[in-house]
Amino acid sequence: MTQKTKLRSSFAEAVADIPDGSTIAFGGFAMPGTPFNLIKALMDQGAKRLTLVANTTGGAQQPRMPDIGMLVENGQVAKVICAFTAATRPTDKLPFTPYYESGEVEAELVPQGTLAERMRAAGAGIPAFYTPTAVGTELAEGRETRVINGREYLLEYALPLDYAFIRARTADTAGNLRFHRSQRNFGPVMATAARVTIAEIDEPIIAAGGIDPDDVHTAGIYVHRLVQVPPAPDGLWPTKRQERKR
Amino acid sequence: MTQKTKLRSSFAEAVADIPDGSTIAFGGFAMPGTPFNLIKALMDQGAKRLTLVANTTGGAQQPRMPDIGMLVENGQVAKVICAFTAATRPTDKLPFTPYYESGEVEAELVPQGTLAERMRAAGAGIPAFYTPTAVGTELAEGRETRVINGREYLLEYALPLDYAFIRARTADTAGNLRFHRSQRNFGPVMATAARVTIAEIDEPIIAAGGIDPDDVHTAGIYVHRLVQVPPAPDGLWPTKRQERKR
Amino acid sequence: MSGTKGLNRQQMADRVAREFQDGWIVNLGVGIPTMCSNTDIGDRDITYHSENGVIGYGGVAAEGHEDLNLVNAGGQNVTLKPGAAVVHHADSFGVIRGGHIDATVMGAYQVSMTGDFANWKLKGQKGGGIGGAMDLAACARRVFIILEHVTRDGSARLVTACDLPVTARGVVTLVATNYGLFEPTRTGFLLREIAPGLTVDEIRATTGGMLTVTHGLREISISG
Amino acid sequence: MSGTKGLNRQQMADRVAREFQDGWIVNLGVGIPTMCSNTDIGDRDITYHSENGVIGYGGVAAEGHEDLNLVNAGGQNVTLKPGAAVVHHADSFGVIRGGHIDATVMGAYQVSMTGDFANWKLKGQKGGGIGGAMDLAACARRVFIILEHVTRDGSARLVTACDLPVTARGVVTLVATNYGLFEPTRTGFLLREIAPGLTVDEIRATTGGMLTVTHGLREISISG
Repeated sequence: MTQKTKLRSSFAEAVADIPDGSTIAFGGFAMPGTPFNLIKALMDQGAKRLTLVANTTGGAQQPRMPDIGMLVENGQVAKVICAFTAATRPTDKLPFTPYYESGEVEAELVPQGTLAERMRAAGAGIPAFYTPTAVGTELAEGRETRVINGREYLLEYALPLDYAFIRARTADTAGNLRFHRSQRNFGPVMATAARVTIAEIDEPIIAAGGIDPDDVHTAGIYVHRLVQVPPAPDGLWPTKRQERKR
Repeated sequence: MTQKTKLRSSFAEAVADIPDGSTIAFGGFAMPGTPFNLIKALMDQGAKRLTLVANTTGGAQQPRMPDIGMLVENGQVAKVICAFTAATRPTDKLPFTPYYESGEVEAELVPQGTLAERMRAAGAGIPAFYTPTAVGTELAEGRETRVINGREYLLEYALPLDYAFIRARTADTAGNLRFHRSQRNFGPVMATAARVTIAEIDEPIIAAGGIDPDDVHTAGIYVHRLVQVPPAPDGLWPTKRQERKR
Repeated sequence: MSGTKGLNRQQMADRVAREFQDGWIVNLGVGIPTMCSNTDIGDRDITYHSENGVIGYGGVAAEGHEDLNLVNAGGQNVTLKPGAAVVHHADSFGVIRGGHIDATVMGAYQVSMTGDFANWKLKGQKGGGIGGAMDLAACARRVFIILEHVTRDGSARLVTACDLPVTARGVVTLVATNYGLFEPTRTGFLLREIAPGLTVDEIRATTGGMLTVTHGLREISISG
Repeated sequence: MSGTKGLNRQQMADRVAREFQDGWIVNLGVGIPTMCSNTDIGDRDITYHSENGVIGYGGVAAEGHEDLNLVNAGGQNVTLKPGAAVVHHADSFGVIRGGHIDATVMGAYQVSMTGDFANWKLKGQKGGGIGGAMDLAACARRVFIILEHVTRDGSARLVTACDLPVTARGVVTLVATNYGLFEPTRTGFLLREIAPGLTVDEIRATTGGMLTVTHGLREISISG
């Protein structure tokens, strides 16, 4: 095994070479699976004109953790591709929303399942597919649809990524990953769609073969850099969700 | 939990209600994952005019196990959708081949990855997708293609199933499945595409919750009937592959 | 909130949960729909699915027993029932898009008498919050909507046609409001059950579109 | 078999395996390509993938130590290397179609000088055996073909244009035959290395299409 090690000793090192203009996806659905430490390192690293892909831009919950909104506030973001440019409750305000409304940052609003499937398609070599989702809505206006077996479907294109930032519970040195419970969410999908996948790992990284091949959630061929998350307060960890005051 | 039990006491009971004209997929790639016992029960059950979906029609190897070829010989098959209507080595003869060449049974030859993806699409609500596979070949003649980002792709449609016959190592009473090594192959994909999935299980079926939720390969919502495979000779098990004499 | 008349939030959720049939796979949206999981459904076996890939979650975790890596669609730390399974996001929406969800329960701003509904964007808003709502709306076998019968300023939420951007068209199976239980039909909203203390006239006055009333209209039972 | 001249089957496989670079993910087809896994590749770390979802398999299992539920694409009972992972068939072809395979090695009946090849169907045959060949051919980053240089009756397999139904067009990166190592180029086949005991004239006489010879042509090293 002469292949270069996938282990990185710091989050800073893991994101050091990311160029301006990259397309980067962040895993996570609420707290679980969100790569807080890599996002924080990207803020310090300072890459600009980024296109960021995630379920949401963050900031609806307290305590606030590193999120797309912070990168936007940091002036690093050109565009966001996500399922929420605004909060579900109209009374909640996402930090990102005013930047979008003012036109300072561009956004592409995508239904959550379509977002996941577009990245799955990119990873699996499917350049485009049809979906029933969003047919008849504002999101389908002016776009190509097709009737198949009597039902109307919308054409959607693959969404390839330059980088995926994800978080998992367990990793071996071959890059095989296991996620804990709903930590899994977008992680395995984004890993397949990215040229370079960087994973922050909860537990000490184990030797190749330490995960039974039947128990691997994301195959090591999709994972290029691994960083172990240090204990708090040096490392950032999910906390209990606190409702924002209304 | 009043939901009807998924346990069936025999293979005959598990396949008893399958009507003539059904579309049935068989898992398996070589021996691993092939539902020999369910295929045998289907031969005894006698349903006719079946459309069968599998990687191959079987019979290239010795000892011969229940396969599509036998159902064809049994007069039960109208059409086969598969990646091999003939063996890889032209000198090998598949039992199915003469029935196809004479026109007695219809066949649709599909590249293996396209076959898997068409079933994955059916299970995932994608009615059609584009693929680079088979572009420029005889299989693409007269069919719809589309240039996306400068490359030509072929349009492929979802392949929904009435029944999937699959084989797994472990099951719980909720229908959650785990496969052992390359036993997995088409099993999880076919399960999502079928109205009714019937699984033959190597090990005694355990109580719901006996498989950690992170370790489930196929979620129980996709599995409707479970039969435990008895020890040989009552149950059929994979054997060591023996080369056919050339 | 305007729901001072008729059912409270939990009672609306309870009424919808009573529709769930043994063996169903159900997705509960954020807000009132989540409260369906509090309803006592007796010995019916319901599998709750959430968009983030949890199939078979149970109630909210007890204080101090939360698994911080396990949340439902609303971000609450939940528990798992025996037989639960976790899948990734593309597979989770494969469950939804593939038609494997028997019923989804969602909140909404408006529902039309033809079964359209709107829940992702306010009027004049740039962007919005779609989440998984469009996938669920287009693909679940049944779409149940729970909403307050009228807006804060008293105007109808059950309307002839949505004037907000819709989430999906022609998909709503059943609507529970604090005033009653309604079904979009080809002849307008069918009032199937009425909340205690409400009259058909009050409902007619606060409902947009056509309203028909089922024969032998009954009160919604709020015992559960 | 006609391969009495030049390299034997293992030597052809060895020559192709020498192309594999550290860190590559490689898919080996049934037949001679499988023999690439016997080649000593020194300290290079190669991950072998097979269509049935095994990522990181090793050699054939020792007699009596077979796992009957673990096979490679040829149905042989193989072993797993540390760090192996198993995925299902749709995900396995996601690996292939998604461009994650650095090289695929396949057998063929014919290769054209423009990089087409044919390996799934004989002339006039109804149907054929495609397996995963079309997916691999269309999607792997490099397609390496191993075949006997001439047919049993002595006609060329390296041809101007395939007269058999093709598996994919314009995809072949490198061809190893018992006579030499060839690269399809815009000016025909480029002979890059020659097998010991063969002459350029012999190769020219048995190769269809145009043939050019690399400057400083070397013999294929058969030491490994």
